[in-house]
Amino acid sequence: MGMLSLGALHYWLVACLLLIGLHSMLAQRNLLKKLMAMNIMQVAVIVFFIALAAKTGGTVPIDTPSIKQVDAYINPLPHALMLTAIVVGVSTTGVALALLIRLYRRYGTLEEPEVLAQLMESA
Amino acid sequence: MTAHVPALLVVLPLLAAVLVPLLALRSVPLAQLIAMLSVGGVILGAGLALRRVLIHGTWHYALGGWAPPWGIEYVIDPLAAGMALLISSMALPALLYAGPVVAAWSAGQVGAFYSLFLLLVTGLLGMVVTGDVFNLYVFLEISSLAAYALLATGGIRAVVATFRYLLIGTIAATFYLLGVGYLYAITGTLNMADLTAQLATLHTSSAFVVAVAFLAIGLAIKAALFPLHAWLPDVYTYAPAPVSGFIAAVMAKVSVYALLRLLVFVLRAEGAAGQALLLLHWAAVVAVLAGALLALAQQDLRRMLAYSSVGQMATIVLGITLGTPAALLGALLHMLNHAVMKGCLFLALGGVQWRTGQVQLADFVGMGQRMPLTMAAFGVAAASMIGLPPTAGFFSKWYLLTGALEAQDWLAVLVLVGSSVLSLIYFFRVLEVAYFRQPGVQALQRELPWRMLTPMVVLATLVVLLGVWNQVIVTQVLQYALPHGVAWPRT
Amino acid sequence: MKTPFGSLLLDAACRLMVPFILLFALYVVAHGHDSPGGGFQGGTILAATMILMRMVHGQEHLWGLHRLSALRLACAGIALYAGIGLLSVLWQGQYLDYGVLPLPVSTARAHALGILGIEIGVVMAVAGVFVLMFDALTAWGEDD
Amino acid sequence: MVMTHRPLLAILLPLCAAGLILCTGRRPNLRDTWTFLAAGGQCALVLSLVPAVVAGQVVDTAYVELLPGLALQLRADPFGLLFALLASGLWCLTSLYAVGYMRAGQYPRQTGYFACVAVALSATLGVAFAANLLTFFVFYELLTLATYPLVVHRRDAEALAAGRKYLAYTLGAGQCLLLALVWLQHLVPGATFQPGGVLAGKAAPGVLVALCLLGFLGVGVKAALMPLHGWLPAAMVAPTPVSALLHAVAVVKAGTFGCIRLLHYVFGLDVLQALGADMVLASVAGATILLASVRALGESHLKRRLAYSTVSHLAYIVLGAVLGSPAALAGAMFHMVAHGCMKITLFFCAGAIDIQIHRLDIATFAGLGRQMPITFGALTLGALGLAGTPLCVGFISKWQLGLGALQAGHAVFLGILVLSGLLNLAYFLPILLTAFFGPGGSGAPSREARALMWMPLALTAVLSVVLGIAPNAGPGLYHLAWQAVGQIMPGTAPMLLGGAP
Repeated sequence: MGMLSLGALHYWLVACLLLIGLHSMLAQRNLLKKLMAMNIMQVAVIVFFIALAAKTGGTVPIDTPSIKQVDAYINPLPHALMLTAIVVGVSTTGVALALLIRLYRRYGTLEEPEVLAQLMESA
Repeated sequence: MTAHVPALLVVLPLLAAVLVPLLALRSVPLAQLIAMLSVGGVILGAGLALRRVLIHGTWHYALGGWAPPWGIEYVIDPLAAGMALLISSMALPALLYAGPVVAAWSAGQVGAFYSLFLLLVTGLLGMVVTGDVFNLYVFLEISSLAAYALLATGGIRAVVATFRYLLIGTIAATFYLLGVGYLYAITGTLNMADLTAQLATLHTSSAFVVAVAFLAIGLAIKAALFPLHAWLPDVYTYAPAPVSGFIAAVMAKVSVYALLRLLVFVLRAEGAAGQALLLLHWAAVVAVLAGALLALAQQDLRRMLAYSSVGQMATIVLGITLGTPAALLGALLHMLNHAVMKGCLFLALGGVQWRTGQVQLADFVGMGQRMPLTMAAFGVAAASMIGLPPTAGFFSKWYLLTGALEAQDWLAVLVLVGSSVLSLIYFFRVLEVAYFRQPGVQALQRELPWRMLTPMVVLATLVVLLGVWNQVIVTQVLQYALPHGVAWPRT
Repeated sequence: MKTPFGSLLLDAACRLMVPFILLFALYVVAHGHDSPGGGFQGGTILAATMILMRMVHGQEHLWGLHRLSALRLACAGIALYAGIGLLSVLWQGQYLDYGVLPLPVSTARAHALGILGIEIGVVMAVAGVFVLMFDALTAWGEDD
Repeated sequence: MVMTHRPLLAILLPLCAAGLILCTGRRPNLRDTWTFLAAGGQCALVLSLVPAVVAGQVVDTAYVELLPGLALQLRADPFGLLFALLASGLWCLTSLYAVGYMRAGQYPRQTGYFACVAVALSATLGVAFAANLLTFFVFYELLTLATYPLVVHRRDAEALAAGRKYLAYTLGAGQCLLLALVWLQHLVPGATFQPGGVLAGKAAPGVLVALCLLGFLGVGVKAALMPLHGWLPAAMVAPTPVSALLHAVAVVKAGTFGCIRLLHYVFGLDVLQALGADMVLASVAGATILLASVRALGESHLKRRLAYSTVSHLAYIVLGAVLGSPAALAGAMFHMVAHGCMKITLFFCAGAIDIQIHRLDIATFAGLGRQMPITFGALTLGALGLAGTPLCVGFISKWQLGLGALQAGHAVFLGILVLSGLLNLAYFLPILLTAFFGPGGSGAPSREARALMWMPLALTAVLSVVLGIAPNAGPGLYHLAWQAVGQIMPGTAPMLLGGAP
């Protein structure tokens, strides 16, 4: 039962982060907080991939001449993938912030109920 | 030059997307021309790829010279080439259509609009062409981001809808990424062909179920399958006309293509993938009826079309999950037909809203006289959605029904017929109001500019041509796009 | 930024730190091949310095990187990235296989130089995009 | 095997005419000549096919292959030709009548009207000459779409409501027929209409029952069988020439034609008898005959009464087809022609009356008979013919139907036929009595309809009498009916009525 033992702590961390992100994205009323929750969810995935790459006793995958054998380094591929995921996260947050600023400038608030109320009035 | 078509399919629109904003500052028509030329080039490339693939079989193109499973590999088979052709040929009319709509904008905004549009096309083409599961995620995000930005150009209500779509879309992408992560954890590879080879190891591990679950849910959200479709109606309703015309026609279909590619072509519908298909089957059965019923209840025509899209997406998924060859043929043919039909409908409706600002059913009185050509295109596309014989919709419904009968799935048969009867009602409502109800004042004719009319008319005639020549399409192309040696559903 | 945070202390600190940050950004890009670094990180640091200058000195101190040239920078970066890829196609390599480029060095070195060219493209793109994003988000009241 | 494209020409001619009509909207005289030319041309083309078909040659040509193994295929077999002759012949007369009616009534949008009628007739010919269920379905749907604008011609709320009801019934049934069609193609790939049916032993009884239900639901709506007849009385809101041609000849006859096609050319009677479905259908038809006649009694509006009379007479045809004896089948086929001629006369008279006194309530016809002798004379001939009095064409078909009922051993249906004959008289005689012997209007000048209107109705009245005396007059429709029956039930000598020529 690897999952329950403390050794799989990081998988628990991923699950918690994911759930926190999902829950508060749905439960929060402020749009900006929803956005932050989205970022938490993205971080959860990044931690998941990095946890995959870990090897016990592996060192940072930087080419040091003294270490020759491969399994001394941890698996660099997930790290590269997560670089892209971080960039994607940043650009999504960028677009979302641009949307929120237009909303804020138009409605003066970021609370979803108020925004929707003003929306219904103008409809 | 033609040896590098797979890569060029993606790079050409990318380069155009980079060039267009700079050109637009200098002269907008030139920028529009470049955009259309690049999409035209992609159509040519996709056509060449399709022809070559039909003759020589699947085309593997290792990017950067790195052989798989290390490097990213572009794999083009008849299905991928057909989808690429569909995406690019639906982008051209939308681009032409966008001309007058963006005429009032500043040069910077026009440049941004066309650049985002081309990025969207790049993302979708990339998703269709790639043979690497993570690369599919990257292109999924590129297309989604471009779509978010494009949809937000539609006014303040569009911004609210787009923000909600952004959140839900990111959830979907994150789920997909988690699925990819689990697959990578089990097999250690991201290449699709390699994944298929290591199917045996996949079965043994329990993580495979979680991986398939995440993949399926993520892509189902993007494909707006019924319980997960909440983002779609607002987004399609408030999007500007050319954007909704293109996105409604193609974007959700690429996610359905990804579902088909992953669950059937890559995971051979074995083990958890087979059960996922079964669950999708029941979701699709419910979704087909739900989409049609919800569409019936709408007064705003764009929202009606949006819910009708949810129903039609579910019909395609139903066709896929039925599993019999005829149903699959029907699903692929319906992907093609629905893209053309729905694109024409949204362009026509967008045109009416652009010209008269009204899209409520009640405002359509006498629209047949006011905008004859637009309503004629709308009428032909509606006839095809209903499934009247000479049009394309009839034949894809025919194959779907045959497939359902072959699978002895009476519920699917009932649902298919029920949804076409419902679509008959909610489409005919519009035609009756537009053509047969006498307008009070004699409506003067205010037709759309030619740049908006030609795409609509071309799509409308294409709907009829696709219907009459569907036999050629099915026997020459779609037949080879089917997955070989995979049988499901495993009840 | 409409209302810069500039005060005497910040100006002095800024004048001291910015050159070193820029140098470090270039170091990160150059050594991206065999040490942590590369296009994204370098571009981010570069953009950070520009945003720092904008925040401290406000709009008039743009280092010549106002919105239009930021757009040009970003587009040029992506064009460079794609261009190097296409170049390798001219010499019968697969797209982005810059090993085949006819450089007077061994293919391994050619690979390193090719990836460096790509990294520079990425730096330009990332820096341009970040500055664009910062300007767009802080452009109060201008057309978006 | 005669390779001829005349069936296709006969279908395409009205389509071209419709195009020309739409183009020459502004010059009514030129526009109407297109209608006459198309009607005449179509009739000539169909007549030219008669010798080949009578000689037993099969005229069969497949065109565009729409689906694997299924193509748009046209075939002129005796039964199809019979229906085609009926439709194109009566279109010639109706186009004459329609021009007079439309101009007398100053109806708006006449161009749209004539174009839709032309398209409807081309669809009707398509239904007649269809060789497989797919072609039949394509033209069947086209017929619905072409007749919808005619039903809502007045564009007012009532017409739109009737149109909505019409489409709901017909297109809904179309979906059922489509499902049956797909299922048939799934069971018997590439099946065309074969006399005697193609489904013998091809599927489990359960599937056959479902297929039967779907198929007859699909065609039953247009054949106005009782539970599905709701749209017909409502469609009477259309101008009278529409009611005359479409709701007495083209649309409803396409329904009954479809019933017989399904019954004898797809399922095959023995399959239905094995399922016991034939008795169900026969009882539905019988019930429709009686109930519709009773409903007709209660209608005060002439056109609605004629509508219910049509519903009951269509059930004659379905009953005859399902009884299964050769005489009943021949009677059913010939009754299509008989009912067509007589009912169109009655509708023409209704139109003439409507133009003259702008009201169609039977109570207001007091003394009108003396002022409109020709119209009411033709009305009398038509009414008596429908009731089945000798020397009218109605008698021959009712005689064969009665004979067939006895041959099939179900005397109860003979009783139903006689009872419905009485009911026919019950709802037609009051009209004639009030018209001829009612008070008032004796001294008033004759208000006969215009020449263009009373001439066609007189012609159809005379035609129904001539056919009554010599059923084989002209293209020999009676002989065609028996030839078709001969194909379905081999070995039955044509039972001529006492050797009449």
